[in-house]
Amino acid sequence: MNVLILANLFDRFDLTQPVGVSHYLIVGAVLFVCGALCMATKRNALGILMGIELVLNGANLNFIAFGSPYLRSDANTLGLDGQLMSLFVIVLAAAEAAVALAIALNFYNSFSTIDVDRADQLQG
Amino acid sequence: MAEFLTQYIPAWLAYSAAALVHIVLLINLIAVGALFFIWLERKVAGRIQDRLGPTRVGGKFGWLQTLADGLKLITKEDLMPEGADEFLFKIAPYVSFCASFAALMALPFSDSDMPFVAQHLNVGVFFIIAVLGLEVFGVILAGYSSASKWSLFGAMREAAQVVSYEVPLGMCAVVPVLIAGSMDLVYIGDCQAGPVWNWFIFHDPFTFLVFWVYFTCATASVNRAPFDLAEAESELVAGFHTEYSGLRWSFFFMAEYGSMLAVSLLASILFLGGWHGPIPVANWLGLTFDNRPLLGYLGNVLGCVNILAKGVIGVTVMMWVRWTLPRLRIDQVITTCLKYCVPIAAVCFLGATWWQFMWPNGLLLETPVAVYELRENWPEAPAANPPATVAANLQRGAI
Amino acid sequence: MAEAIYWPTVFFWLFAVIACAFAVAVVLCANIVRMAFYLVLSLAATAALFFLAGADFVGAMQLLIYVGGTLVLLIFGVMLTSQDRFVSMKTSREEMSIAILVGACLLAVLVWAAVSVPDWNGLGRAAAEALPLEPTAAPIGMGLLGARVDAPDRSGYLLIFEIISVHLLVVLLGAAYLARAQQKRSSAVG
Amino acid sequence: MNPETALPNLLLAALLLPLLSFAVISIGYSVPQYLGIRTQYATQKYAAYIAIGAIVTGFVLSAYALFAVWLPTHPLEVAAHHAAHNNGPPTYVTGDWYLLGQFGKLTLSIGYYIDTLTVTMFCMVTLIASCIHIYAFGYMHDELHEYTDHEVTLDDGQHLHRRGRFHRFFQYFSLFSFSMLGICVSGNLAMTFVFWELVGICSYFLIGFYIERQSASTAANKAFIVNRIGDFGMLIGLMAIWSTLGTFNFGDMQDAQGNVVSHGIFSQLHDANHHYNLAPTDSMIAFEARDEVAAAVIAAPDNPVAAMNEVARKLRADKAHPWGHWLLFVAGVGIFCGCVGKSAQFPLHTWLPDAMEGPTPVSALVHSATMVAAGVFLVGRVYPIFTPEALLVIATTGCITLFLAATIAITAVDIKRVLAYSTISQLGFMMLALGLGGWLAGLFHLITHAFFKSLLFLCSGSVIHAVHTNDMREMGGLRKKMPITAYTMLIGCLAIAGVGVPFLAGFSGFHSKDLIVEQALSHWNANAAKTGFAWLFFVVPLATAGITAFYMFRLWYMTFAGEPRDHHRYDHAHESPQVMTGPLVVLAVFAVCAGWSFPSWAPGALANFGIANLLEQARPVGTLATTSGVLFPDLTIPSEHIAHAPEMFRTIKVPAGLAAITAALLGILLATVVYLWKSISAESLARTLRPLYTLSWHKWWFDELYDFVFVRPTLAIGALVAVVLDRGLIDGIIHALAAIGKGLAVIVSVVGDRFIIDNGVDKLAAETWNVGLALRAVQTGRLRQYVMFIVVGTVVLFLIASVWRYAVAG
Repeated sequence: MNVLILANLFDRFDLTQPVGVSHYLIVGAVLFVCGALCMATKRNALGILMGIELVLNGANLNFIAFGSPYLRSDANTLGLDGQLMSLFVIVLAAAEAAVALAIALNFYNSFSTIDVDRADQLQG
Repeated sequence: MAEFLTQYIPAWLAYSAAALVHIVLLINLIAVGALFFIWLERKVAGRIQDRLGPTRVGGKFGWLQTLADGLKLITKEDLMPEGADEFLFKIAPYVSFCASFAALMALPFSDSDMPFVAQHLNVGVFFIIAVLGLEVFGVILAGYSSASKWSLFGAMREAAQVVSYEVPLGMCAVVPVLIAGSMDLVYIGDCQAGPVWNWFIFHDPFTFLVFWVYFTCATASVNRAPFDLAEAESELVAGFHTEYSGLRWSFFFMAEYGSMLAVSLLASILFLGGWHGPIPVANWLGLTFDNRPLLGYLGNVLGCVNILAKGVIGVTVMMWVRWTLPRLRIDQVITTCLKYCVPIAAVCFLGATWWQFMWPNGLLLETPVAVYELRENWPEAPAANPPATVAANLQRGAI
Repeated sequence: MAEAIYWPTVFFWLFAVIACAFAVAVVLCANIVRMAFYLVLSLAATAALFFLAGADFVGAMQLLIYVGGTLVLLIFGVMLTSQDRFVSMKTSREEMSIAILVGACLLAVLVWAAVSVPDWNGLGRAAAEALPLEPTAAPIGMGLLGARVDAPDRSGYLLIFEIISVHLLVVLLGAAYLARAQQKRSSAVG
Repeated sequence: MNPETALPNLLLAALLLPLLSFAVISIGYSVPQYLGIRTQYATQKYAAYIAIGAIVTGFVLSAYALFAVWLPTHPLEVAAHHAAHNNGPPTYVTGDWYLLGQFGKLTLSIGYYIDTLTVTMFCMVTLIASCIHIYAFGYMHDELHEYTDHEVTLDDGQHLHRRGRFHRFFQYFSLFSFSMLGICVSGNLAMTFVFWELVGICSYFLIGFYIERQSASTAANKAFIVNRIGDFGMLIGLMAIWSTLGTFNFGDMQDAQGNVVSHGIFSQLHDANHHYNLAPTDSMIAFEARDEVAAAVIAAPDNPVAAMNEVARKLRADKAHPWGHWLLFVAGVGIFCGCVGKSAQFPLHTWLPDAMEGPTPVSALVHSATMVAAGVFLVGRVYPIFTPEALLVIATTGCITLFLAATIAITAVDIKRVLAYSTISQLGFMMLALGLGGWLAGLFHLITHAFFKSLLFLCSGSVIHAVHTNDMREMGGLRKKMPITAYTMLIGCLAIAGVGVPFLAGFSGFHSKDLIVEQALSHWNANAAKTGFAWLFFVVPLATAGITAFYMFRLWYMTFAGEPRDHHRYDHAHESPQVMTGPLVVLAVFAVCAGWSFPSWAPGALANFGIANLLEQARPVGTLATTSGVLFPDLTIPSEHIAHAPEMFRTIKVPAGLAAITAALLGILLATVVYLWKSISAESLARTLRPLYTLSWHKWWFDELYDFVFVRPTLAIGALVAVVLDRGLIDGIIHALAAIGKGLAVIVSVVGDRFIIDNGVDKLAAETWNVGLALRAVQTGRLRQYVMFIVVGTVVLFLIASVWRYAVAG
């Protein structure tokens, strides 16, 4: 089964055929994982923020892919909903960034650094 | 163009060739434009300061002066400070240049029957504003990577300024979009066909006001005096490009003039009728595609000349302003944006909305009917519900 | 004879590679300003992918908002890490390797999920070329005003739009409040 | 304009305007005051402007409805000369504004029934209410600043100081106007009942306006409770109608094409098949004869419908047993009970004199002109349902009331109480007229009485305003100080006494009282042969007419004529401001000429215009025929037409007219002799007639009687119930239950709670504590680690899902 899927995976690299939802999903997955890793490994608060941006972008890419009429062979696209959802995600990401930056600033004011590892007062 | 070429050569070749032609044309527009504008700036500055400006190189008017400067720049040594972040330092000028070049990609130069545009986008206005905003990236990277505090200060100022000014700029650009009912630049331009009073600047008092706000914000967002805080030589030596020299430096220069041209062209499409002259000469002469393709093409060329002339006038006005007004302080710059431009733009936006709602077909200056025929290919909505009807229904309280 | 190359696919791969490569670069890079630069490139490539998927409005939106957003990130990054010792905060090698391991698992899971639905494999070439290019700006605008042109039986997004507007306002006020200059505390600390 | 649509809309507007005013004043003034926000006195004036504006606009709308909508399409005839002796239904407009509920075939709705009676009532009520509103604006001026109530003494011997509540007065006035108009326009009995109770509650509020006065709050309670007694009877009547006729609607509901959708009460009881005479419906007969019907159905199980029809035919033909009439009698008397309460008829008349505790404008509007007239109006409205026997009850009640009240009024010294008893007496006249078959006479008197009685009350208010007392013994000679009040009141007295030139013209009361007396004589004529008491219905009102003239002129002489008895009060007296005298003059004009009619050659809508002719158009179905009782066959109710038929001119009109004017003049003469010329001393007269005087002075001991018969036994029973039943039985049971519960609780507490539950919970808590301690290690406070947990969690969840899908679930 897994072998089949792998073969499937390599089949996809075909420049003569249009791409599908799964291609987008893979790119989205890469962005998502990169973002998650960013959040998990960066000690800089702003790095974590960037990770969040990447994660949101990966998710957005999925929305767009599911909403696009050009990418899948059945008619179950999300249609406009996909694009509207990703729009809302973008807008809310902007809001989130604003608050997060304010938090980062306060953090810096309190600790004189933005190394998140310094902030572990909440440990059990 | 690509469609035309596909008749004779394979598709991929045709597309590539078309793309290449567009790129070459646009790069030339920027490069030659920059040459011309630098020369023009010197002449304008000279005249304003009651002197002659360049006179010697290239005979009359010193018109080869810039070329000579360019040759000098190419031959200069390519310096890089010791503590610089090499990669970012090198790439920064190209980022700037790319941004101002990419903005021109979506900019149409003539009307919809056969638009002279590299990439006809549905959301052209948006795209151009978004991409022009990218230019500042190069500036910040340059400022940071130079490892010089002058550069860093300049870059920081630039960033603050650009982020602030994008707000009123966007608000101003939305007003013509609102009136035309589309973000397609080609369509917006065509809405203003006809004599001079069909231009959106004369559509209503609010658009007239908003044009000046737009022009102010555009001047600020391309970093021109009196808003050129990023390169304030009296305080910051030369701002973000203190450490640059030679060809890299000249890329910044080209980018700056390129974006000046781009915002001026955008202004002329949004407010000043785009490729339509003040008098519809092309129509009177019969230079339309209805008659003959060739005549139509001629008409388009005429339109192209028209819009370029408007762009040059815009740039000239920016120069005039630069050499007339003193530079503002950073707090004054931000005050101008947040306390004046944003509220005025917001009020004008509301006013224009109200105006459009009260008199959907224009009051004194009738907007062309074409505005309300939604060209976009909706499944069923356009025929049943054109926006004018929607507005009328709203007024009746039917919706 | 093999079929001719389908150019959108080529561009897809181009931008996909750019997006993924710079995303990985963001993870691996330690310098905050470079990270931001890579992030911008990755996001721009993503915007290009949006364009390729027919979502031109969202793509332009992505460019506009993320450029501004990341720009601010950059400024903050530079301002808050101006002291040298914080410019690069290294992560320990062990942590990094564990993270990569876990990330790889997650990636595998996601990719497996992505490729396991046959319908997601894409249209045939002929079908793809037959589809018209549909404009999206006006339908999105109408959708935000509560009228759906693509699916008249479904409801629009007017309420959500309003909620988000108010939400944004509140968030901006809150952010301004959080980040306001606190004279007393900073003087006590510094 | 089409009356079918214009009338309901105009009257609805006139109806809702006072409600709007009430709402605005409530929200604008009372609610803030309730919340503790004090409104400025200067702004309280605007409450009055709002209320006055609403009611005046209502009057304009009503007048427009009458003159511009109704009269152009329904020209008037002279009441005495009907073109055709039509016993059929009058012209009316009916319909529903709003459907409240539907229960099978039964519907409850807010509807309208508009005939000339409705429109006339609207004009009368809004006109008088407008006058009184304006008058009250002046009268209630004291409430526009901090008010010191001299009649309330606090524990510390001080008088009560409180904030003025000018706005509240107008708020209740508006609500009252709305309710009263609602009664007039209502299209069914249910809606009538609702508005009936609304005027009751308004009356309660207004009587108790000076709530701090013990007497005022008691009077308000008394009015409310006494009215409930009457309303109980009314509910019985409503049930009888609702359960047998299946509708409350007065008129026939029509659909858009003009077809009758459902028959109203009147047309069901006065079927065209019975020549519009009163006949019980099948459902009423079936209700009374349910045993017979059931027996017939059981006897013929194979064809019950035919059996029922057979029974119905038999019952209808059964002349010996008046099937259905008893039910009709109960319905009629039941509804009349409500009217007895509202119109203060014997034996429920005791509340009205006490109601004079309210401010004088209230007495004028609520307790003389409109609300108390609502009972008479209702009797007039539902007139077709009264059987001759029920009418006899009404007449008897009215007859007793009018005499009783008049005798009490002779000795009363409180100026407002004299007027209050006079009101009761006049209402008795109306009831008497209605009960004797004089529908027009009764309602005509209702309208004319409204004008002159409101005038009299406002005059008395003006006097009270001037001398700050109600006691006539402290007045006298005020004519010189307040001429406008004096002479307008004189007009009112002449009107109520019924002074006029016989057979020609006179004050308004002359015309209406003449009609009543004529009908009484006509009734005596019709019944003289068979019954022995019919003469009473003629002689008693006649005598009372004389008494009325006597006590009214006694009042006027004591107040305005002669020498001032209390010089201190006299010196401070002054004529009232124009805002108060203006309404007096307006009402005086109406008191003089409300009885007159325009000649037939008058232009346009004014041809034959007069209140009597107007009301004649609304004459209920079936009242133009002389009818006889079924349960009491000797009783004959003569057609009202007989009284003024040309051939009866000598036998009825001449004697009645002469007798009435003679009685009135005699009364006036006696009053003049006793109180103006003082040829006969009032005191010596009282001594001479000691027993009668005492009887009158103590109001026939009705209050004492009720106190002894009803109030004390009720209190005693209450005390008994409280001690034995409540404290002894119920409390005992409850205490016992409580003790048992307490015992059980102790057991449960020891065994269940302490042992089982506490142990379990403690164990759980300890375990939770331990788990928490264990998990504490995971809580590192490191942000990045948490992200890793999330990622790992996702992967694990996915793995679990996969395992479930492929391994476990197959």
